[in-house]
Amino acid sequence: TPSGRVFASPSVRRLARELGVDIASVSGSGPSGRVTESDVRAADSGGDDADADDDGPRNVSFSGNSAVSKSGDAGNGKTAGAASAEAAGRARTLAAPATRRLADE
Amino acid sequence: MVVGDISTGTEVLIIGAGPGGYVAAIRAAQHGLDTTLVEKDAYGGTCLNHGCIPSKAFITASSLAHEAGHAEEMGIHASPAVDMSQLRNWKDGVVDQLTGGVEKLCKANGVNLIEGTARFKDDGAVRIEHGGEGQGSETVEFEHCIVATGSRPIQIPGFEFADDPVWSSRDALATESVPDRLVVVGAGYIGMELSTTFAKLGADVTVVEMLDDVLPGYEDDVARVVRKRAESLGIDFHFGEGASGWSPDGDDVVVETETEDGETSTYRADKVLVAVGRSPVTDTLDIENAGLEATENGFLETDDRMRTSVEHIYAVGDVVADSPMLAHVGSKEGIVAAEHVAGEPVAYDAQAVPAAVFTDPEIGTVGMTEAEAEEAGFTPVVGTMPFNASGRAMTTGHTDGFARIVADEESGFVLGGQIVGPEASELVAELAFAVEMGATLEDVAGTIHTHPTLAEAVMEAAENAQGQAIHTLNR
Amino acid sequence: MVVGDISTGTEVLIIGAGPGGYVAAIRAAQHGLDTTLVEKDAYGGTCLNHGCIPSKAFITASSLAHEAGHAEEMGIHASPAVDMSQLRNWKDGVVDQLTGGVEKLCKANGVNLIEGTARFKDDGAVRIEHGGEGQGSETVEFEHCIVATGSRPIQIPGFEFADDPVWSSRDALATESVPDRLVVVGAGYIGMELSTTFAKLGADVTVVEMLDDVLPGYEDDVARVVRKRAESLGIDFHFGEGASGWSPDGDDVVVETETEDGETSTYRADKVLVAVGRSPVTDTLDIENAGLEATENGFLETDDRMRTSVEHIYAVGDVVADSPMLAHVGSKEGIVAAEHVAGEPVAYDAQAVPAAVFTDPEIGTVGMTEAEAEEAGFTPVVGTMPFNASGRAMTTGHTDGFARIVADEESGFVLGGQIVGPEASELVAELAFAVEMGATLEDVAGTIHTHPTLAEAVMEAAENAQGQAIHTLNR
Ligand SMILES: Cc1cc2nc3c(=O)[nH]c(=O)nc-3n(C[C@H](O)[C@H](O)[C@H](O)COP(=O)(O)OP(=O)(O)OC[C@H]3O[C@@H](n4cnc5c(N)ncnc54)[C@H](O)[C@@H]3O)c2cc1C
Ligand SMILES: Cc1cc2nc3c(=O)[nH]c(=O)nc-3n(C[C@H](O)[C@H](O)[C@H](O)COP(=O)(O)OP(=O)(O)OC[C@H]3O[C@@H](n4cnc5c(N)ncnc54)[C@H](O)[C@@H]3O)c2cc1C
Repeated sequence: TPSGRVFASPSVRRLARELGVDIASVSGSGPSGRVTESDVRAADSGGDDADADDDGPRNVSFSGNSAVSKSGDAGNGKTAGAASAEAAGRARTLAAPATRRLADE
Repeated sequence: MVVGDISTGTEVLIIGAGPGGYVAAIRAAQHGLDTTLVEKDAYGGTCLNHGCIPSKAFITASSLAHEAGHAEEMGIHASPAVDMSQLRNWKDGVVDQLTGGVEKLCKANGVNLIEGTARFKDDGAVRIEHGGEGQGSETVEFEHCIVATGSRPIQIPGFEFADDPVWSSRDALATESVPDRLVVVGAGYIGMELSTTFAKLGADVTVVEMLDDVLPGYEDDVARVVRKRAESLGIDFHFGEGASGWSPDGDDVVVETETEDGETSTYRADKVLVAVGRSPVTDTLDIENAGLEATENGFLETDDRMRTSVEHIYAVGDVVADSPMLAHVGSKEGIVAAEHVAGEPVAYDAQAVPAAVFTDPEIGTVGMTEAEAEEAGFTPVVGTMPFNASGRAMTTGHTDGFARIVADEESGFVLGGQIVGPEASELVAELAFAVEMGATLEDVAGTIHTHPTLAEAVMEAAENAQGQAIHTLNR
Repeated sequence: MVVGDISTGTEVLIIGAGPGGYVAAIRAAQHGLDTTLVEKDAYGGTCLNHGCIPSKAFITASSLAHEAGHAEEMGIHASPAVDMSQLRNWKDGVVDQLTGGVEKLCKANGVNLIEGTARFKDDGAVRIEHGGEGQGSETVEFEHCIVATGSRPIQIPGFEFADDPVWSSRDALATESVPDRLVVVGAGYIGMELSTTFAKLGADVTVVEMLDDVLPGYEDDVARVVRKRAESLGIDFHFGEGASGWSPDGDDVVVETETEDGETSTYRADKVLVAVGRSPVTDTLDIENAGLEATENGFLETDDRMRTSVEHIYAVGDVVADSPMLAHVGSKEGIVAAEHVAGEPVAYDAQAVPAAVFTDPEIGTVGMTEAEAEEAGFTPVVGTMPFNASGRAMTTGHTDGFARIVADEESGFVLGGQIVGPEASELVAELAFAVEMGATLEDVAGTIHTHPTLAEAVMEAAENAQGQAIHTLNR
């Protein structure tokens, strides 16, 4: 997308950092290419780890184009409680309206 | 060595207990870090003591009184009188309760609190002077430090806040009486919130602004709604004029202004409020001792983990360069800094930074405007729902303004939104969540919204962008 | 054949122009379908004419007057008087503007409008009798039909709405004067909204309810907040009593009630409002001519495309079985029906059906409660933020209530939420969107929320569920 913007939810972006996946290089399977949790997990097991916490400072701009994603790197990782993929398969459709419509089509 | 100087150590030292600092402290302690928070003045910082909270308390009361006095159309007849000193007491009570709460929450989470003014000794220690003479000082060594010293109002030449008739926003929020005539210098969000409040409380308000409209930085059609309403409240605007000085005349203040062409005007008032912006507090910290350097304007630059150029020293809140000076941004930055110290995989990667202006009506914005989306390389599609087509807005008697959503045409991704109208500060929450989630127009339009609510306007705006709004004509 | 009976055809015929029917009609026309909408009474149905809209207009005005009269703590001194006939005029003006708008929007989208009462001739045609004597009738043949005939208030034995002192909600919303004493039968949401309104307008209100608390169907702790506040407004509750009859005594109404054990009580009043529920309007349509059959209670069963047992006949809104009788649900069902006729890949698959009660304070709920989540096989985790810890709530003077979020512990998926407090009807929008998006606690907690807003309480509730709230103690 323009400006290299990644469309993914906060939890998916955090998961990517946790797993050391460069989310900008993940191709999303959600509506219009939204990156989902399973996309990130697939990218992780696919081994294309972009373990890239260059520990040096980096200047980022928060203004104007604040909506532009800053490159997602890995942080000095520690496991956080991550959303489980299995739970998505429960009786409820835990998928967004656009996702479900896509499925119906 | 000064008497009483003792030296202690802490894993994380946080300087300043505003919404950046106290949130960082609580979160750091929640992650089990040995955390020390030093504050020289009052818990809660500018926000709780002299900013967000007292201003919103004044706004609530002045709006309630004004509304009740102007509701003949609804059959309500009232002539409310406002006892300003009681209003101030109430406001002070709210502030005290909140600042007391912050202190309690810090303690309950295990944060060590120190009262005093911190200055860097080097990049591993600060010297803290306790308030008041002879209270002594102490040295605290830290492994990580988070600078959260906030900001102060900018003074302009010729206007000293020390002079009695010259008000900073802080003075305005501490007043016990409503001036008959008030000149406000600056039509930014603080100037506009306070102008509206004092106009509703009965003051004759004149606003002087160098630029050519209210709320610079907001789109014309958004600003216009607020300006029109302010004008109907009797506020007198003078654009293209800068305040150059003031002189006393008996009990009056005579404020002089100048246009770019050198034309001067004078305005007579009882008080003059200067609200032209805020500057970061980094000049009283001896930052150079820690190897830090501020930008020309005094800000600290950080990376997306809120680290300064000295890796183990972080900065959050109003002191951070290129970051909006807003309480909730400071709190988020505080959380990022604290969790990064704790080793969590965090980054300040917010896609959506909502902002509100508590004027009449309110403004709530998030993400990109149409122009910004275009500039960023998207092909924006825009949908709008005017509040005069909203059933809920009509039943509240407040129908000025609109909700607008900005999306990428091809993908449908929601990029931002601008709401000006009743409860805009609350309504923007859903849009912010949509932007942050990477949601599409269809996600917003396809979600059931309660009837009758103002929030339906957000859904309708999304439907309008898709060319299928129900309650407005699609273009 | 009656004079003036002509026969025409249409692709989609919609019966009833409430929020189910008119939305279906507009959306069908937007998809290029030849659409006809027949309404016997007034555009906008119950919702715009006798329900959501007029009730909210009354609520706004009565709350404003009441609040302004009880704000001494904020320094506001006022003794508002309400001119009920002017309030009614204002409310009627709002209703007229909205219903006029619906008519215009239908026309602008190309919907054919017919005024009259429709009855099925068979499964392909209706006979429409035009209002009033000698206005004639016509037959309209359809390819698809959408039944959106809504509901009417339930009468209980002994209470005839035709009798002057016996009010339905519709009568209450048409009154030109506030009764000194009002007995309300039924403490459901309509009964509670109207009790609160009339109490604020100065009536002595007594509520009689068969069950043992207000707002049956809502969780105890949610209902309690509303009941407590209603009690502090002077409303007198009698639970466990059913209204068995009334008798006139001079100008007074004497309402008799009975407990399960047969104990009786009487309450003296000027009017008695019966608000015990609503029943679907399917008994005046000759549905059997179309091969349709209603449930025992008069509802029509549908599939998730809103199709009845007769495939090309749809039902939407209050007539639909097992679907909440709410305007926004009707509108969503109308959209699904219309788009399905147009061949779109739609279904009524809403995960999140928000609902609001406009009491003082408001209630906004969506999705599952903790108990429902457990029942559905999740291990729920719950987070709460009380409004008395919210800075914004404190600055508005309204701190009763809380925001609660319910999620699945393992996955973090947001399953629902319950908000009782200021602006709860608006705040629930973000939670509804979260449920609908399949968002997690972390998504909600990780999204920046504007300070100071009530919406921050939603974020704090999510943080609380994660065990890391900033402004409340985590359990
Ligand atoms: C009138 C007004 C209205 C506002 N309204 C809003 C609003 O509605 N929404 C919003 O988001 N923002 C609003 N703001 C802005 C908001 O107040 C700031 O963005 C916010 O307070 C910044 O938080 P902070 O933690 O960075 O700094 P501050 O809140 O400024 O706190 C910094 C703290 O550090 C302490 N300190 C400084 N130096 C030292 C030292 N050397 N040693 C120890 N302690 C020190 C100070 O005493 C202070 O308590 C408003 C501001 C004003 C003035
Ligand atoms: C006091 C009150 C307050 C309420 N507040 C709310 C609220 O805040 N939020 C909410 O969501 N809901 C609220 N409701 C419920 C809401 O009004 C209904 O859920 C909604 O109106 C149902 O919409 P509908 O289109 O199914 O039917 P209706 O709105 O009832 O419309 C049906 C229409 O069909 C017409 N009609 C019937 N039979 C025929 C026929 N044979 N031929 C032609 N026309 C016919 C009727 O005249 C009517 O106009 C409230 C209801 C009441 C009474």
